[in-house]
Amino acid sequence: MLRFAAGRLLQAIPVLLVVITATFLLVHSAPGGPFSAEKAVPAEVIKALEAQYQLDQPLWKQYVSYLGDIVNGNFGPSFKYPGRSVNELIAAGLPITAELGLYAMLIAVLIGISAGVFASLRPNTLQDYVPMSAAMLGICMPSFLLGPLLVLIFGIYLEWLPVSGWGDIPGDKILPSITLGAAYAAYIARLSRGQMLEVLSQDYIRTARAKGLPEPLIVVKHALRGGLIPVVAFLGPAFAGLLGGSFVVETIFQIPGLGRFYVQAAFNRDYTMILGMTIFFASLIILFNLLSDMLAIWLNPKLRHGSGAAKP
Amino acid sequence: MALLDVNGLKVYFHTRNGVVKAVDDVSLSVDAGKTLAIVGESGSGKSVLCYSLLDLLPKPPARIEGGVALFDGQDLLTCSKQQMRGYRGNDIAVIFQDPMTCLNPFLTIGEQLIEPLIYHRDARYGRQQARRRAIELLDEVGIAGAEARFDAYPHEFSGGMRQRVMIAMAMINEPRLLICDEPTTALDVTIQAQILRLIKNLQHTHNVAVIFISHDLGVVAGLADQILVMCAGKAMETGDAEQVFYRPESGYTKKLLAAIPEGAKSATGHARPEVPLLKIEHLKTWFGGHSAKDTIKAVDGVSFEIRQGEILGLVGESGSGKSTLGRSILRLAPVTAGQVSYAGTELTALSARQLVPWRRKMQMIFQDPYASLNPRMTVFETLAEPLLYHELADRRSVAQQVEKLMDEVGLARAYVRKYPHEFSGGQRQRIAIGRAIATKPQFIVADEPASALDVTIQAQILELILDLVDRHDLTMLFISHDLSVVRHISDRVMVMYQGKILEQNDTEPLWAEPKHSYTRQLLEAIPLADPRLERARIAAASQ
Amino acid sequence: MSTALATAEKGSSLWADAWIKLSRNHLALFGLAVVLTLCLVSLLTPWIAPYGYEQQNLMLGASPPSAEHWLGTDVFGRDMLTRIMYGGRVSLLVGFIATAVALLIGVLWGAVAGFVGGRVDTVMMRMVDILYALPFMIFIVLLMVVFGRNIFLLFFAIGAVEWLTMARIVRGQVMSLRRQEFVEAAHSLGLSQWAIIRRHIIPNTLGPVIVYTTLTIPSVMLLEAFLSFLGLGIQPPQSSWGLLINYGVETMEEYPWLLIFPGIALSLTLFALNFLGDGLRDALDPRASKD
Amino acid sequence: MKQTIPPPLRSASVLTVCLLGFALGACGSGENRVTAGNRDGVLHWGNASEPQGLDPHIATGVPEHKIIMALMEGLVLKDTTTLEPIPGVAKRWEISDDGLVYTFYLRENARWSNGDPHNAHDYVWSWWRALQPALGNLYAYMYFPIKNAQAYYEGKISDFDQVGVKALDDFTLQVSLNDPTPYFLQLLDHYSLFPVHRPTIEKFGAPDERGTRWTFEGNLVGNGAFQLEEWKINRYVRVGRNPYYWGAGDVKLNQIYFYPTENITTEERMFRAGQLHYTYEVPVDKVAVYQEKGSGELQIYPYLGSYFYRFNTRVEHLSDRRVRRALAMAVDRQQITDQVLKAGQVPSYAVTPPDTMGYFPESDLTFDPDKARALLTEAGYPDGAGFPKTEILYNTSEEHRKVAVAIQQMWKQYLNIDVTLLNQEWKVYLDSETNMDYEISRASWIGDYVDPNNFLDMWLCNGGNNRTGWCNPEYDRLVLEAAPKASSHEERLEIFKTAEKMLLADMPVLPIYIYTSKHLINPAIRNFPKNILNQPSFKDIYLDPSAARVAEAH
Repeated sequence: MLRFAAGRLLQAIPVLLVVITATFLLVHSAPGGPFSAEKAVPAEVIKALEAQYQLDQPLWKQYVSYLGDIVNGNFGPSFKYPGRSVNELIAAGLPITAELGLYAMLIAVLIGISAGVFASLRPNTLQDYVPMSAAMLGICMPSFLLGPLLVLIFGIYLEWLPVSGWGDIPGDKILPSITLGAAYAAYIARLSRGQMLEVLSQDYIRTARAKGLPEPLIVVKHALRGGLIPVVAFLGPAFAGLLGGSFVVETIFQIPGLGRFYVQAAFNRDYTMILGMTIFFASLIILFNLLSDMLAIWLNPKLRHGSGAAKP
Repeated sequence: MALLDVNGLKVYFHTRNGVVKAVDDVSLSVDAGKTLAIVGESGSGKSVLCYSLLDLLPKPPARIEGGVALFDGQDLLTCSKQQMRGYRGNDIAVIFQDPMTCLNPFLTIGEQLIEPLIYHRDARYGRQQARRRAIELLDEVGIAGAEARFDAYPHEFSGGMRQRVMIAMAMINEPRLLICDEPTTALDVTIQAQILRLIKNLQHTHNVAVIFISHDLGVVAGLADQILVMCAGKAMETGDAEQVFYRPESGYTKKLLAAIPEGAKSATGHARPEVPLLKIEHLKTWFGGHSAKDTIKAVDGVSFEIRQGEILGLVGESGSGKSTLGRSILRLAPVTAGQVSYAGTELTALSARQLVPWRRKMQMIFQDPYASLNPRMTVFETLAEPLLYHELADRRSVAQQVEKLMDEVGLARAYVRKYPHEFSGGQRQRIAIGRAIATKPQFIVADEPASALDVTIQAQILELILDLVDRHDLTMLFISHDLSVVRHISDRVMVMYQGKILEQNDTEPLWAEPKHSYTRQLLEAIPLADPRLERARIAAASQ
Repeated sequence: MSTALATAEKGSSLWADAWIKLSRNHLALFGLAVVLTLCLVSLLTPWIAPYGYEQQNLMLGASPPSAEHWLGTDVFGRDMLTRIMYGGRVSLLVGFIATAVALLIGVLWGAVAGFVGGRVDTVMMRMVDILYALPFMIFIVLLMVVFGRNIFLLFFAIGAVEWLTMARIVRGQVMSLRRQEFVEAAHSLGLSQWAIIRRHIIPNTLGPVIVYTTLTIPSVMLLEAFLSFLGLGIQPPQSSWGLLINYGVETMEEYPWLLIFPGIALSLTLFALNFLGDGLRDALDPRASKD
Repeated sequence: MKQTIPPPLRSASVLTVCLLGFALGACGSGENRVTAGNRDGVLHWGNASEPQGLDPHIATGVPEHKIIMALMEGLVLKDTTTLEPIPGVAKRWEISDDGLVYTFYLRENARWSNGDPHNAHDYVWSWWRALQPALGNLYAYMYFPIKNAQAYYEGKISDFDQVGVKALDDFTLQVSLNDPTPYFLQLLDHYSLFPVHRPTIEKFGAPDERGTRWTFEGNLVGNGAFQLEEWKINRYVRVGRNPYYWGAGDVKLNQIYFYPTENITTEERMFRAGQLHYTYEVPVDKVAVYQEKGSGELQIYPYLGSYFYRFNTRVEHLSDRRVRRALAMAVDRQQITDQVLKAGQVPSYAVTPPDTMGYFPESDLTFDPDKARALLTEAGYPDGAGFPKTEILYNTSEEHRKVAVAIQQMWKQYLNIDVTLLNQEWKVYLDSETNMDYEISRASWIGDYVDPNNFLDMWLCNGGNNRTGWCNPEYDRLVLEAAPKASSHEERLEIFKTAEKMLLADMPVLPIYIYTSKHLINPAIRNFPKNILNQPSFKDIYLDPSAARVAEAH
């Protein structure tokens, strides 16, 4: 297992390097610089600014010095927010996005698995169709629609929950978490239903029944573990999706998270910020894919203990 | 009064295509301490019958249409779910066929073992007590180091050991009725003998009634007091063991008995020159592993010859490397070292592209006719593919050739547009054989081609293979774990164990005078389809 | 195939079979009918639309459904029914073509990676990782500038994003398929790798691929809205369902019909596709019982 | 692994229950932010976006402007209604008769927010800093009326003593100008001319170093009515009373929260849910709703900003002024403002908004489709025939899209020409416009100070903001030379009128409408100024809880 993790982390290095290089080239070739503005900027000001951020150097020199900085864990200064370093901005947004992502993931996992399991117990009945149709809608309901809908219902009309913010007003974390988690809950529901159907038809479930175990115990103890494996494997990519999707939710709910920084940076051509965030997100995605793979392995005793050498 | 008395049981499956009468008016009874064997081929309804007693069938589509099943005076078919749960794993326990799939791979065997105790005896057993009891029982079914292995997962056990765990699990609540659903079918012959012995012993010590389901008359010969023969949901014959074996009344029973492969290969008549077609030298196929520890030496330095026109039998138990050897010869498995020469050509030295013309000459028949056919290709597509690919036929003549192939393997031409799943196992194996001979090969590796089939079908397939070998002058490596089958079909036999060949000889001499003790052991473990002989054999073996 | 085959009894192909099975599945038929109707309406829109899609009536402004405008009008007084009909043309076109692109790349990529395995697999999947990690927005902006804007670029951009997940799914399937005996049998027949992938591997991944495809089409339609919003893609006064929904969300309290009707159109398509997809999956799987 | 429930499941569920419990637990406390704020004198202000920085010599955006106005103060303030100069740090001032020398007398009781004394030398140093090229001050041109300031900034002279600013003593500052500049006093209320606290700046870096940490939470020292208390990135900036402020006794608010409300739809919902006192913007489609409601929350008033389209006069068919004028005449502005924008915007037929320091532009431009068609025919496109492919470029925004869609349709209807629309992301759009890579482009100009000069000097031949390719030396002469030398205000305005007429005759720009500022304002806010610069005076604002209650009852 350790070797597996180490190997994957080693593979991550070239991946990250390509990501850095590609992003570097992308942002520098994107039209519009970080300092362009509606009111014409005098040439001397542009020159002064470019000198300050070393943008007047040849591209390869910038690239090399940037790589050097990254190795030292320094993502450089933000162009858009003078005086703030990219590290500082990431540090400001990360806890919030992480918390949002965590809640969303928990909601997705809890609701998704319960709905999926529930539906799988009586396939092709109402108990199956209702949650699965809801899941279909959930998958395709864009958060830019779901978010405002929830806000209008629970925030404006019922006045149960705040319409925006994060940690400012009690209860303001609920709607964003649901909005972000909904699509994943739906996906997980479909996934776990399918897998549960498969697992419930396995011989060992019949064995459990033949032992006279109560049905709920069979579902929870015997079936769920196997049913969870694809869900766990999905969590890694889902997390990547969550990070990508968090920006919409953060914008709707006025949440000071990383997603908003990222999009602002892209719009502002804040080169260092874009690069820093990309590297950071890419590392996170790689890490979470690894974690979810390791979790899937750990859940499967065969892979956990086994030498791994399968029968030919 | 019998412990279990089933009368006029009818179980139908209601599908949209109509009603399938899986069990149609079957009656039986078992007494405490006695064994009832239910024998029948796949689809005969023998498993459905037993599952219906414990309400283990999926409903729908299954429905019980009639009959009573009195267990200790209580009708199992009409009792409440709660009552049924009380019987399951408590008064009535089941041992299933495949220990690989019937144990939950995600839970330790200990956890699975103690479940019946904890969830039945109304918490009379605490976890610790249950654990002690389970370890005791593991000991009893012959698992060494039971204490330590309690916390192991199923995959850490071999097939035979898992089946022992299953047995322990079934016995843990001291049931009064034990249903064994083909408990040894998935096991090697030597292990099968041990498991059968174990069940018999347990039955005696605990005075349990046993229903033993099997497709193999040989297996039940030494075990059964009573035998029920089933076919297509109906009871064909019921009686005590000796009567069924020695004085069968039903024609079906007679057919079953006749289909048991026995005796040596009938002489084909023409003598053959001993020309080697294939020469295998120091062949090694090792798998996996960055370190020596992880390496599996599936085939470990094997040398032999296959002579033109012969059927060379290769026997061995699961994991002996016999399948890998077959695949290595065809270069379907990566060869680590050694040479395979085919009619003087060094196959191991050829590139994949260079190999293509040789592929045509060497084909393979696989064990599992369900997995070896592409489910999305019709019979026609499956058979036409090799013909077209090797340009043995063009688009115009291919249909004709496919039909010829179908004639040859005994399939009705009308089936040409059907998909594999629409066929029975035997028919599928015919398709697979048809595909193998489509390229007009000289050499075929047949990897357990008949093992997954019912005994009567098996006989037909073996007949077909012998016929084709004869007709097309084929050379064949015939791999099987079943010694009777190998004896029935092979000219020469090799015995393989742990990647090495222990012994090779012409068939009859090997049977008569096995040189290696392992070979002897194998031969002795073969169950005989004769109650008296079998009982005597078991008695001898247990001493 | 050949005429000789026709003589063989019960001459039916996978597709003919599938059609027979599909025609017995009422939900799938319903889905098919809806999809076909939508396609037909889209084709005929220029002739049957009640108004011109750019025809404004600023004095009327946004008005709820009425006898003249069955689905109401938007803030420019443009007929919503017409706009939805025209929007459907764009959305369906984008949905189908972009999904087809994603399908083609994703299935091939995943199949090759999963089948060949080893180092090739590692490299190919790491490339997928890289694409996953690249900043999509910047990528889009750059595309927009480098290539100018046209609808085919839109297909490309969407396809370029959506194929990644498809590739992963297919790879997973293929990894388990390639150990199956029928693949080994194909090897032993001497078939080339490519022939095995094409004939034996890909057809057997159809099930999950079809299901994922039916989920991809609607999400592609929404992605199109996002891209059009950023300026890559279609430009006003043209519209698409995604864009209509996007605008509808902004005014969902004031003019709910601007959200509801495009929403219904999209959901209807989504469910129809889903039913059709499930039906197709079953129909194309000979193993699924013929009941 | 002997447990009944697999451990990952169990720990996950325990965690979930805890977390959800925590998140849900404190839900539904009765009082909202605005009600609490009304009681405690805390103002919640929608401020559009996260401030890039609060250095007055670097900042450029309106959101930064608002916060800086609370934290700092110039020599002169503006009356919030009339925009007339009123005393700020300077308690009074004298202007020489030729209008070239200003002498400011500073308050002796002015203090920095850390208690340091605040005097005339601070101005000299601050202005010196603001003119350092390395600092990258985009508003350096605001100093150019001052004698030699431009020369110093452009490096033509290196001795700052030659620049026209002198501290005669601690509390007297003298400023000399190049030309009489009637709007000079106004400039002093612009944050680019605000003083900064030298010790703080030097503590965190060189005076001309960009992006030091001197403006951050805990560091910033200002001279305004409020001081910086907290700055949570992308969440809020909080300011509180500055006890050292010279007028501290008159400041009524205790605290102000500035929220970066990027999404105006969200902002409106926040307002409705009682989370904001004031919104930076109002979504177009909400205007009618609030107007109908008649609660007085919606406030619309004119804004010193002009919305127009640029023509790229280097594109062949647009180089013909007849074509440009035909296009301009075929735009029904009234319909755009009444039916599309609906928020009191004023149709405009000239670039400069009317009543800019008493200036009313004269324009012969009208909505006249017949004449437009005639002009187009004259230019060689009868009934739009053969009119080349033309595209309107706009940056991605709902409002711009709406206007473009309406104009596209008008040109189709009145001139029978097809134009296409193209929206681009902001920076791409800027790039296209600056590089003249467009045909017709959406644009706007918001006045920095109230004077026609601010709207007219952008069309100079080499003006950085021209971007149309239009050039008229006579126009340059009028704006650059004639106007500053004008002997009276009236004469100056006449010169501007002549210049603007020249501009409109050639029509390199297509005026569309004059902006309004629209906000949702909680009824509790008192002393809220309505001026064309949309400039609040935070020290005068106060909150009246009773007014909010009345409104609620209403």
